[in-house]
Amino acid sequence: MSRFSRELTVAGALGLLLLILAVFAPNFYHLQPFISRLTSQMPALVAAVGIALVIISRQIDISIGAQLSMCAIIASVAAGSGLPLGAVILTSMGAGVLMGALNGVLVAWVGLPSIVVTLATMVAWQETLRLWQQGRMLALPEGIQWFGLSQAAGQTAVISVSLTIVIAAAWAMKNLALGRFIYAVGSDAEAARLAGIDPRRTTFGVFVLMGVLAGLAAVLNLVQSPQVQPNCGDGLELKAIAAAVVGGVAINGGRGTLWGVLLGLLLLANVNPALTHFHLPPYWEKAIQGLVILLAVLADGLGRRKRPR
Amino acid sequence: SKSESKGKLTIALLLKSKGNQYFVTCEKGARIAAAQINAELKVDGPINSDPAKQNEIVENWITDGVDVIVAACENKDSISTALRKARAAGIKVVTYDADAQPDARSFFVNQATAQGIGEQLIDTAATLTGSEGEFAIITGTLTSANLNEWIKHIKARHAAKYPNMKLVDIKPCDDQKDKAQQETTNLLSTYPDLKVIVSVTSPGVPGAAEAVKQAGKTGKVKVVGLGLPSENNAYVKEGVTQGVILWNVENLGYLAIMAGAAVAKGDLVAGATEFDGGKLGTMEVTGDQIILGKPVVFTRENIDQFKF
Amino acid sequence: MVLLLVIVLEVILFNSLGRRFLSGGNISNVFRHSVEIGLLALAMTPVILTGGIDLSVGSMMGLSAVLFGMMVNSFGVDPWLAGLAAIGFGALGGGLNALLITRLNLPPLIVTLGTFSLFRGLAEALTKGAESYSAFPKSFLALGNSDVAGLPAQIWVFLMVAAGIWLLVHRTTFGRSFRAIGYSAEGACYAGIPVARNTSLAYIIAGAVAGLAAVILVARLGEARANAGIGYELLAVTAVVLGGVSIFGGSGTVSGTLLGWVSLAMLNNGLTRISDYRIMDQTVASVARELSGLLTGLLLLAALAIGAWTKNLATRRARGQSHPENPPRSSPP
Amino acid sequence: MRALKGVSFELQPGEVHALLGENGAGKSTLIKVITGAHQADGGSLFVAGGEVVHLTPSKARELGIACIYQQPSLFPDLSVAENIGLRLQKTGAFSRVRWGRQRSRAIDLLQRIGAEISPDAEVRSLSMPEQQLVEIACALGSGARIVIMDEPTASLTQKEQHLLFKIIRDLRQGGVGVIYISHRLEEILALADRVTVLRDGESVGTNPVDELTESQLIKLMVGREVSSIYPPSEGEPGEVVLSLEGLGCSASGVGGVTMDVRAGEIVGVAGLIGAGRSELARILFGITPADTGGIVLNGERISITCPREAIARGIAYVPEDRRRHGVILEMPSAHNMTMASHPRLFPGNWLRFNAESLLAREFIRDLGIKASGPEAPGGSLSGGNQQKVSVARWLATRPKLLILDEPTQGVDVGAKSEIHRIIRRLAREGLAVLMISSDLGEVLGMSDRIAVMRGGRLVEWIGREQADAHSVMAAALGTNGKDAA
Ligand SMILES: Nc1ncnc2c1ncn2[C@@H]1O[C@H](COP(=O)(O)OP(=O)(O)OP(=O)(O)O)[C@@H](O)[C@H]1O
Ligand SMILES: Nc1ncnc2c1ncn2[C@@H]1O[C@H](COP(=O)(O)OP(=O)(O)OP(=O)(O)O)[C@@H](O)[C@H]1O
Ligand SMILES: [Mg+2]
Ligand SMILES: [Mg+2]
Repeated sequence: MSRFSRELTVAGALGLLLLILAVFAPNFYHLQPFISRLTSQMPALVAAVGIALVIISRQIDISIGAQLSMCAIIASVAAGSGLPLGAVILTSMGAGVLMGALNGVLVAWVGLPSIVVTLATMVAWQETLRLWQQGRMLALPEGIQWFGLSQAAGQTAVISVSLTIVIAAAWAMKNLALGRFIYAVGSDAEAARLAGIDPRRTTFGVFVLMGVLAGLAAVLNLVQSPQVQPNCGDGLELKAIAAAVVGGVAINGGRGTLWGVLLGLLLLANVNPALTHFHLPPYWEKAIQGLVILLAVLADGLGRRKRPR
Repeated sequence: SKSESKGKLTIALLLKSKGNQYFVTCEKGARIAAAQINAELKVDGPINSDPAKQNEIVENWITDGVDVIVAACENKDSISTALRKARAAGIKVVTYDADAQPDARSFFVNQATAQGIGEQLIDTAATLTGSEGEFAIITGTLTSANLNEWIKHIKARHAAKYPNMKLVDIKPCDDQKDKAQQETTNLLSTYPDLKVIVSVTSPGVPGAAEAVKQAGKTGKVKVVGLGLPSENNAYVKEGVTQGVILWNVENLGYLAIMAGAAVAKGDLVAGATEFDGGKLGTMEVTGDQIILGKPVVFTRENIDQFKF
Repeated sequence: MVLLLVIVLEVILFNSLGRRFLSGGNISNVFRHSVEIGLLALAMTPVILTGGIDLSVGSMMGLSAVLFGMMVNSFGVDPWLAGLAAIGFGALGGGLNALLITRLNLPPLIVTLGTFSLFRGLAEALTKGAESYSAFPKSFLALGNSDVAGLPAQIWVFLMVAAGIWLLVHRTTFGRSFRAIGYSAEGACYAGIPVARNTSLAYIIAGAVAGLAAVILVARLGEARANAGIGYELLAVTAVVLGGVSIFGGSGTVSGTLLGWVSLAMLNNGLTRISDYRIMDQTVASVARELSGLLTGLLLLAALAIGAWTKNLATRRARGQSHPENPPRSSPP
Repeated sequence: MRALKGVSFELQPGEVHALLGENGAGKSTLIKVITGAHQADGGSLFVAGGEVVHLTPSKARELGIACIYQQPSLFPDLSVAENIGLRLQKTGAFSRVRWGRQRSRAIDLLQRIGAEISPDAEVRSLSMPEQQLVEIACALGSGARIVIMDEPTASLTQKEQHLLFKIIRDLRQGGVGVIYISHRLEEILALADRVTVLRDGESVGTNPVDELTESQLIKLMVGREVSSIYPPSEGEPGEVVLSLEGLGCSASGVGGVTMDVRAGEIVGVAGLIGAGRSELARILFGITPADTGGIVLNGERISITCPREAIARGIAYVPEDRRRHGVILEMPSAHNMTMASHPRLFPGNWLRFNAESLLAREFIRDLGIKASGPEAPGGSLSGGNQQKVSVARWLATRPKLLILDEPTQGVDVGAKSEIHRIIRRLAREGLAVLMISSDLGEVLGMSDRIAVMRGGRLVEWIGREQADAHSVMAAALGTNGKDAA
């Protein structure tokens, strides 16, 4: 179906990449590194789900990397003070809710442009962290890594939690009225208002949800090693936004699926390992990532041009 | 000079980056020294990777009229431009940790030469692997000047002394531990015969160690690198990381200030062969360099003694 | 105007708290060190007026710097000639953005996010990440480090660019059309304004000025490296938005951008001025620089909130309906 | 900024109540107040005897009010079925979307109104009339007690119109109250039970339709005899300025348009909405590319690819959508007025503020624009004055051919005749005018000749002497025996 052309294109590109890897670099598929690689992408995936919702509702949030760092550090301080795992997770998500709500209030109720609001909050959180932690790597207490399980079980848990979130969010976006509200608001806020949907509440809710997911992503990142660095979320925003857009989420809102986001993230996340496996020099990495983003939107732009308006 | 008229020496300590544990420790040593000689200490450094920031800070100090600038240089050539200006303005300049161009400072407090660091790293790696097999390097960012300098010396020593070792890849981790972990995972699966991973950046060491541990290759793939003992303690004890190499960072900061003060007071002038390094005793001066001493290799046995 | 007040407050505050804030040397430093960001902010102003954004300018600086260094060091090109070429490369990069944005109707945010990565990546690839270029003649380095008629040499270049952009935005039909496009691209098209051409012009200028900023940065640092200008795009956007230019396009002035830039530059410098003060035996030194980012964020939000507060009413009234964050989505045919 | 001053109005169950009034009389605003889209600032609203305060769109829906807005307000990115679903849902945020049921309901509704639209089609791919049909489907499906239709037949063909009328009669049978807005008097006479006339935001009276004739309706609406407000035509037309030879664009369904327009002549273009008149103007102005036929301007065969080129050739186009295309609401009136004449007024691209302000002041004086000054933003003016600014913009280009698209849309009575006088004066001064209008009286009163379009073709020419409401409407509808639709 033409509606899902982008998802199919990305799936095709991902399939091709995986196929080439299978032929020329079968090592890529060794179970343990494969699982580890997948696990390490899960926090970005969860964040990308959140950012996809934000973009579908016709906003943007570039503070998510800083939010993740902040949540991770707050959570590890909480863990360091002896809180049990469950409470640590809740702390992280709670911090995310507060930061998301701040963005949400400023965007939805005060009416400031989201790109500027989140730019400001991004800087604010980053600087707060630097001031607070001075770049110290924080050691986590026992029982946090892999949720206190074995490595295999922990990895399974991280992957299944993340995939559950993708599936649940995809399901909700498709099948719950709330999901359709987000599409409706992103598609035309005034029409949404006339149809009895409150665009401001929806926008606010999306930012809060983004915060929750950032908090969760922080936990999923936290459990993968025994220490946490205060800059652990740096660059996440670009990665997640690129994944969403490459996966077919329209930057003007109203369009896109979380399946596309999943595929987009896997595609972009595998470019780098693939370069390693193809023995390409690392200094081409950024240029190729940029090209992949441009090619993806280029394909979209050309396709749009052919269609009658 | 100015210092006499004011009575109290003002020393400015330039860090490569603020909010970085390594330099936080340096600063600690520097404060001890400043308190000891009753000098006023200003500390500043960039908080992001903007290569122009260090120059800006130095030029601010020039207008402030400090007596001495003690600088760790991120970009050798750029910072030299600013340091030369400082010298022209009558400010004494001493570098530490990473040097500037020789004409931009009077002395360099060297924790170990770039060559020494590079060679120490590959020598340790070679010892661990019997001088053969594949190795890979984790670096900070591709554009970081002094990391590249160290890598250059690793490569030179490798070519000269270890023909049976093979450098398979160099990966940047953007000074993020998590990224180092991911890159190491990729390296491990791309090069199944990899024998050792060398990290020239401190977040890279625990990152690489965690990846090796998760891959179940503890002991089979060795990890060595420049790093802080506190961040690597657990891995060293578990036997994942074999060699963490670092000088005594606190002493480096301490000595840098002592050298700066000595230059300002005229106790340390060109041609000197030794000077009073305070609690470190009399330090030897070789040409225009003051060597802190050999780097420490932190091992399971001694790592608990170092608290930074 | 709010920003003038902010600047006055900054001067008073920093001059009383810090040392020698108002000394000639320091004021000249404030400007010398922020010229590059000021240039990018100037160049970003027309782009934002058209309702777009250019995130690639910082990366373009990196690429231009590398190309410039390469030309001078590896091919022995005269630095002034190479400087012109670097500006040309910048314009070319801006042209690529413009092409994708106007011909294919792609959103500027995503296009320039892609080129943000692409340009920086090319700069790294060209230098293999590691190489840098530092053999520049003294006469060229003087552009970055000497004073001319009592002001830093590069300030004169900056003033010329500022005058040029000011003329462009406020005194030519191009500036008029940037606003029209920013308010309503479709409406501008119906009025016979060459929307694609003029939008392209804004991006090409942005690229060219980024190239110029790279040359000036190299002249100041004496070194060209792939990491030149990292993160400058956000600082430039911040200055522009702080200066009251609407991120949705249409309204804003070059003088606003300049004020936004000055207040940011002073904040940045002033906070380090007070760094040698002690509060209750605790040195503030390690705190000051971190505070600058935090305060920048707060300043931005406060300025915007005040702006939105006073302006929202007016625009709501003018538009009569719909939310300000929901501009008409259709683009010109 | 008062669109409505005092409107008293009541709707009985089982009644079709027509709202009538000139463009800009406040009908749409009234219904937006009734549906909660706008907040009323005075008066009260009773539904089924109970007073309603703080009406919001969702509250209105709960009260059983459904509406077809004049401008379709659909979600362009979503499918037809989903658009209908979202408009009909009365559910909380966490309830399930039943895609199957939603889709079959959409199919059912679309069938009832005879629309051949796939429920899975994306709304952005639909044409204007198709979107109108989707709006109608939304309103019908809601099971509302009050259904409001704001010009629902604006872009419909006869077939759908008849089905719609049948549905409206069914609704009336079922006790639903229908508010029906249309500029087509014959529809109102055929369909409505009572009619309320709005004039400049006030209701001037409610009458049973049986007691009224068409001319009485017009008189009620306008407040005077229609014919008296049009300035007379005078003098002989001059040279042919524009001639079209089989011009068309297949993508937009306009084809084979052949016509001549002479200097000093006003050619009226009549037709139903959707007949392709605006599209023809857009082709002439270079917004839509032509793919067949040719344009000859002042004896020279030309092709026009963009508005800039059209302007350079001396063509001016006052677009129909004033708020989107005619005026940039945020910009000062003076800037709006000079916007299309940059190359002429500002040689070398340098702005000349004195020249600009002089020109703006001249137009403000000549056209009687009520504005606080040349700096007043376009959006701060009343609709009629905005329209004058839009006209001024194009007169400033000193055109040879002026295309007016609904020139008096949303313009109050006084301003309307003022614009008419200006148009006539310009024609007298030798301008060729192509005037597209849906206002029959305007077409009849102003035109020297009338071209009638239907389905994208020019179907008939009517001279000034033969022109009357009947002949033009008949040609527009295609019901005079020649071409039974
Ligand atoms: N958002 C708005 N802001 C300011 N004025 C408005 C707005 N919308 C409409 N108006 C003005 O209010 C008056 C009434 O407009 P309205 O749309 O209700 O007229 P109408 O009777 O529906 O006309 P039409 O027959 O053209 O649909 C007009 O003069 C119009 O210019
Ligand atoms: N957005 C659109 N997408 C597809 N087709 C369209 C669109 N807008 C108009 N059309 C088609 O073009 C034809 C001509 O429309 P146009 O607006 O030119 O009619 P018109 O006679 O000028 O009506 P009006 O009085 O509303 O201006 C319509 O029949 C319609 O089918
Ligand atoms: Mg209306
Ligand atoms: Mg029309």
